[in-house]
Amino acid sequence: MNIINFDHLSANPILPEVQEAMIDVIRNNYGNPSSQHSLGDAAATALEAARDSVSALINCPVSKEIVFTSGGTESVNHAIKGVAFAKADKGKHIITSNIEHNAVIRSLKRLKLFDYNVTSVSVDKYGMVDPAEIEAAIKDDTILISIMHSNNEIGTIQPIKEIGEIAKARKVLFHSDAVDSVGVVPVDVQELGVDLLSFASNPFYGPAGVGGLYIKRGTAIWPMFDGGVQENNKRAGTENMIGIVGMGKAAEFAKRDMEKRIAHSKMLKEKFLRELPDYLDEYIINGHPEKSLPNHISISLKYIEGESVVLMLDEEGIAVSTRSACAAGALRASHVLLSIGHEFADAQGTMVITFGMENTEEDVERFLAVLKETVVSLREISPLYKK
Amino acid sequence: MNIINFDHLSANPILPEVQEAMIDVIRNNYGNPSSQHSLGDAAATALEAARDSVSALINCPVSKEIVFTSGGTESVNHAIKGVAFAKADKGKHIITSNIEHNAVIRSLKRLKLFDYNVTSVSVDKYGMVDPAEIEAAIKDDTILISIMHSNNEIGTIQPIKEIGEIAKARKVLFHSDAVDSVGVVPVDVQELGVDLLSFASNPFYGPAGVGGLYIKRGTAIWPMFDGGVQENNKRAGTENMIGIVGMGKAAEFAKRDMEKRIAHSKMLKEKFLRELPDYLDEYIINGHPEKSLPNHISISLKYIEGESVVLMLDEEGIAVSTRSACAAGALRASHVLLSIGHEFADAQGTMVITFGMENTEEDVERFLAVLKETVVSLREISPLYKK
Amino acid sequence: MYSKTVMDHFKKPRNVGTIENADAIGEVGNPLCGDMMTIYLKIEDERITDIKFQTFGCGAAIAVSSMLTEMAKGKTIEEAKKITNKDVAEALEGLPKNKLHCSNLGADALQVAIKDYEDQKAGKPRQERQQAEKHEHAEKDVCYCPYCDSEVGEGEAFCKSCKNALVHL
Amino acid sequence: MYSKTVMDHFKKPRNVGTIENADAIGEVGNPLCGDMMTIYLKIEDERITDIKFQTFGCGAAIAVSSMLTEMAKGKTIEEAKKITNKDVAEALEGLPKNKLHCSNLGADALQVAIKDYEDQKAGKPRQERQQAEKHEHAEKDVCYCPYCDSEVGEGEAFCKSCKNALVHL
Ligand SMILES: Cc1ncc(COP(=O)(O)O)c(C=O)c1O
Ligand SMILES: Cc1ncc(COP(=O)(O)O)c(C=O)c1O
Ligand code: FES
Ligand code: FES
Repeated sequence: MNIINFDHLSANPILPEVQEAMIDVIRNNYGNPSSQHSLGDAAATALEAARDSVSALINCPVSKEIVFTSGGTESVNHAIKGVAFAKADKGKHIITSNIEHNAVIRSLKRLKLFDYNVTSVSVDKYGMVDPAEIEAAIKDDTILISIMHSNNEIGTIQPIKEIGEIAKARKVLFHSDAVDSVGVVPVDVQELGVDLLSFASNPFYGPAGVGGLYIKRGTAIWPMFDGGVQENNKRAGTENMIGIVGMGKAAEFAKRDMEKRIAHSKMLKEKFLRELPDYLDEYIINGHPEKSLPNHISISLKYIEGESVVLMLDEEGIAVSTRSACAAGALRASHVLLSIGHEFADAQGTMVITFGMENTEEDVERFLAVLKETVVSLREISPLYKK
Repeated sequence: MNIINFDHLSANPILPEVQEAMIDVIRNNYGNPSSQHSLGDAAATALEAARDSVSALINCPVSKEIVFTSGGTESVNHAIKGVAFAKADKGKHIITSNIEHNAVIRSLKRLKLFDYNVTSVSVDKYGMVDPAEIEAAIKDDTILISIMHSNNEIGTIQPIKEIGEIAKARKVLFHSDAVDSVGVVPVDVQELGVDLLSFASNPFYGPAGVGGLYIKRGTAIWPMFDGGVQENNKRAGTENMIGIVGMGKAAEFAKRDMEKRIAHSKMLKEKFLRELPDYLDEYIINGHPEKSLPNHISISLKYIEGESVVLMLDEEGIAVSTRSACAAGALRASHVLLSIGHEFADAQGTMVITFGMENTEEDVERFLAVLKETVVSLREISPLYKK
Repeated sequence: MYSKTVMDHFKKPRNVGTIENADAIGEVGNPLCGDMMTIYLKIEDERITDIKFQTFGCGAAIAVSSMLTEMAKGKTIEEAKKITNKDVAEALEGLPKNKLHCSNLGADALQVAIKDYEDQKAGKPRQERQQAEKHEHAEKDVCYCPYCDSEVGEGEAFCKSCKNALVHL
Repeated sequence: MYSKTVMDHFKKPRNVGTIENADAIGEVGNPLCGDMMTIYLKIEDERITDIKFQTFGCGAAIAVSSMLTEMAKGKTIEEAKKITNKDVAEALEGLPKNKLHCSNLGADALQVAIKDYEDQKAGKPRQERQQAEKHEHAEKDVCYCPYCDSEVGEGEAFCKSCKNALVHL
């Protein structure tokens, strides 16, 4: 079936040029970058070229500061647990927000078993963290602040630079989970003042299951995997060269085409939001009206439940997400939506739309029409909906 | 340059059929298995099919017992640290051997920081562990035994089944690092009696940077990554579908062709060892003469150093390894070779040859001739060699 | 993810709606758990002559409701009482493990409706319809068994479904 | 991994061998560290007229030895004394960071040989040639700085090369 994909957050096609680069590795370059012979040399060269491209994307001063990982989750776990264990003698207090991704939340929960304590700051109705609240939460034994760059469920972009300044002034390490931002909007690690930044390749049309962690030179951190001396001794294990080369290539294009991509997404997003009232009533648009990902819309559709919306749209050949794909299969109301003040029922009926380069204005029109039908028929079934 | 590859341990070409399966995912199937729409369904189906194929390869009773990882190192770290933390209340003593891979050694070293204590049993001159020594090392607070299936440097295959029986009788969990065995020689988790088994895809002509961990149903273990609910809640993070599909396909062929592959490697290995005395003197063949990987030869060349051998052979278009590729860049004499009783100097001059399906008898002949020249010219330079 | 039968009932749910002057009503769940269901019965001669439902919930919950109403329709009260969650799940050709609780919802609503009918017959006061209110469990963290994906309570040492030992975070 | 110049000197090492009745001999390293090097000098009128080497070591060590002998040949003793490890590494167009210690080996061997020559001139007893014996460091675990790959001692709090703070295992 020909599917119109409005779920680029979780299922991004790989750019054709990136595909070709990956296929070349599959077919011709099976070398191991650690080997001392020429097969290895070629791989080592490709590995460092990919590192340079990814570095350039986030304006990393030295490319060695990038560690390749198996995705956003590994990066986040590595950053948080790695710093926590390395700095344990300095303190065991960590600051985060109420709307982080489960990779952050559950890593911190894990650390509680090792007697770490966590302060989680609240957000306003747009899902925005207040830097002053973070500053107020800093204690003598605070070793790490972890605040996401943009939220995967509601798209809100946080004041990372302001928090970075506070972290620097108060000499606390600062990690940002930028999985949904890197390659999508400009992210500059130097400007933001982060010590650690997690990201993944699929949000910018690279392969899934590949990511990176920026670790500022000099940051005390333990590796996640112990073993060989790969990745400058920061991540043991034979490299996923196919994925890494793909990520490097995707990073080049993301840097080159970012403005164009943002303009295209914005145009579709604005069209959708402008025309939506003609099709639907009783919905809430989530997230900050301006400080938000340009390719991202989150809508809570009152009286109906999200998974059933996704399934019904899918029957019509349209792919959207309930919230984050990573949480599908977990049956709770979203902690993010509850944090911005939603009722339990509204938090269940949320749909996340993420636009991509191949989406057209016609796609959006078809989507609006189908969405209307879907919502009407599901509301008909719903005991909560009173006409 | 057309390279004759005798370093299949670290640089295995990907099987053509596996390449095609991976390329199909790259081009056509960018779905995320967690998504609720059809793009996701297709991915979820492919994911479970790969799990079934890998399950079949190691005779896993339930395919859900396989967790996909980013390679051997992650599997080993997950198994060892995951069990250690989950069983901490039962005890903090772990038993291993002196010749494990760095992924095991360093994971255990890391655990020492959390007050775990480790007993490391010695090996005989063939690198063989004595199960009785393991049994003797078991204490009341022993929670885990970790012994590799085959050794990456000398090829020796350990008496895993005997150790498995001891572990079972004494109610201690048993992990085996089978990275160099799975897909190369028959490995049957039920017959071996292991609770956990680590493996990777590249040793059997699958992609590098993809692996698996067998976790017997009911084994207490923490996940390595906290976050989403992927992999039956045992490993969070968006999946590397390209790699996993490749691993699944490679597993099918490994199962089907295993006998043929073993016969081919054995033939080349025997030819090499039979003819070697006509070309060289003053060398030691390492590892057990029978209980050893069929595709693996380790030779210590007296008076010369390993890296220079690798580089010189490379100039002649032949790829071999010094010891394990993972240890290249680490400048120590091999702990494995020292453990089997080698002098420091001999431990430096070791070359590992690993055969693959595309190697021919002519390749072996050319190799022997080039090796002779190489050794002669390096010995000429060496201050240790006295004619 | 879902069987063909589940998708069929989800896409074309049978017996959607309400019954005016229903002889009995059963309502279970609440939006806090992610699902809520109301069953309306028309009963003649101890036989269910008409049945309707309304459901707020996932695809599985909607399919379960639809299948349940099909199964109950035309049955006597005594027969209907015997419909179990397992029967519904089986009729749907299985549900994913993490959706099994949705099938509980279905049979439960029917039993609540039947109880409502019997209470009325016995002249007992009708139970108040359950209100959608905050309830403890949904706010606390729910754990999932790492072996079988069933939900498990915060402090439980073993998973009730698969009997595996659990390590809680 | 290696520059063209390194590979050239590795593949075709200059001045390999020994000198019978050498005027001076310098030997450093031992196989425990992974490398060992001997330099032989023929000296006339305070000038190095011939130089030969033997090396047990990696590609870098062999290239360093070869380059060093080329650089020293024909120089006066005073000029040769000024050859540093850095000079050799630069002449080789750089060495990978984790191989920098191999270049120490080269210049060190030359300086030991020159000292041998001067000791003889001064009538001092010749120093015994270093023996290849077990030495502490190689048996203990060596750590590598995670930031710059230099070797660092077991207890050091900062890497000497890049000044980064270290967390030891
Ligand atoms: C904000 C955020 N952080 C972390 C992750 C986890 O990344 P991955 O799925 O690549 O492991 C995601 C996944 O979508 C995310 O959206
Ligand atoms: C025995 C053994 N264990 C573990 C590993 C680590 O596996 P990977 O490099 O796939 O991370 C290797 C790597 O070669 C190995 O040979
Ligand atoms: S209604 Fe609960 S997940 Fe189905
Ligand atoms: S001789 Fe030491 S690694 Fe070069």
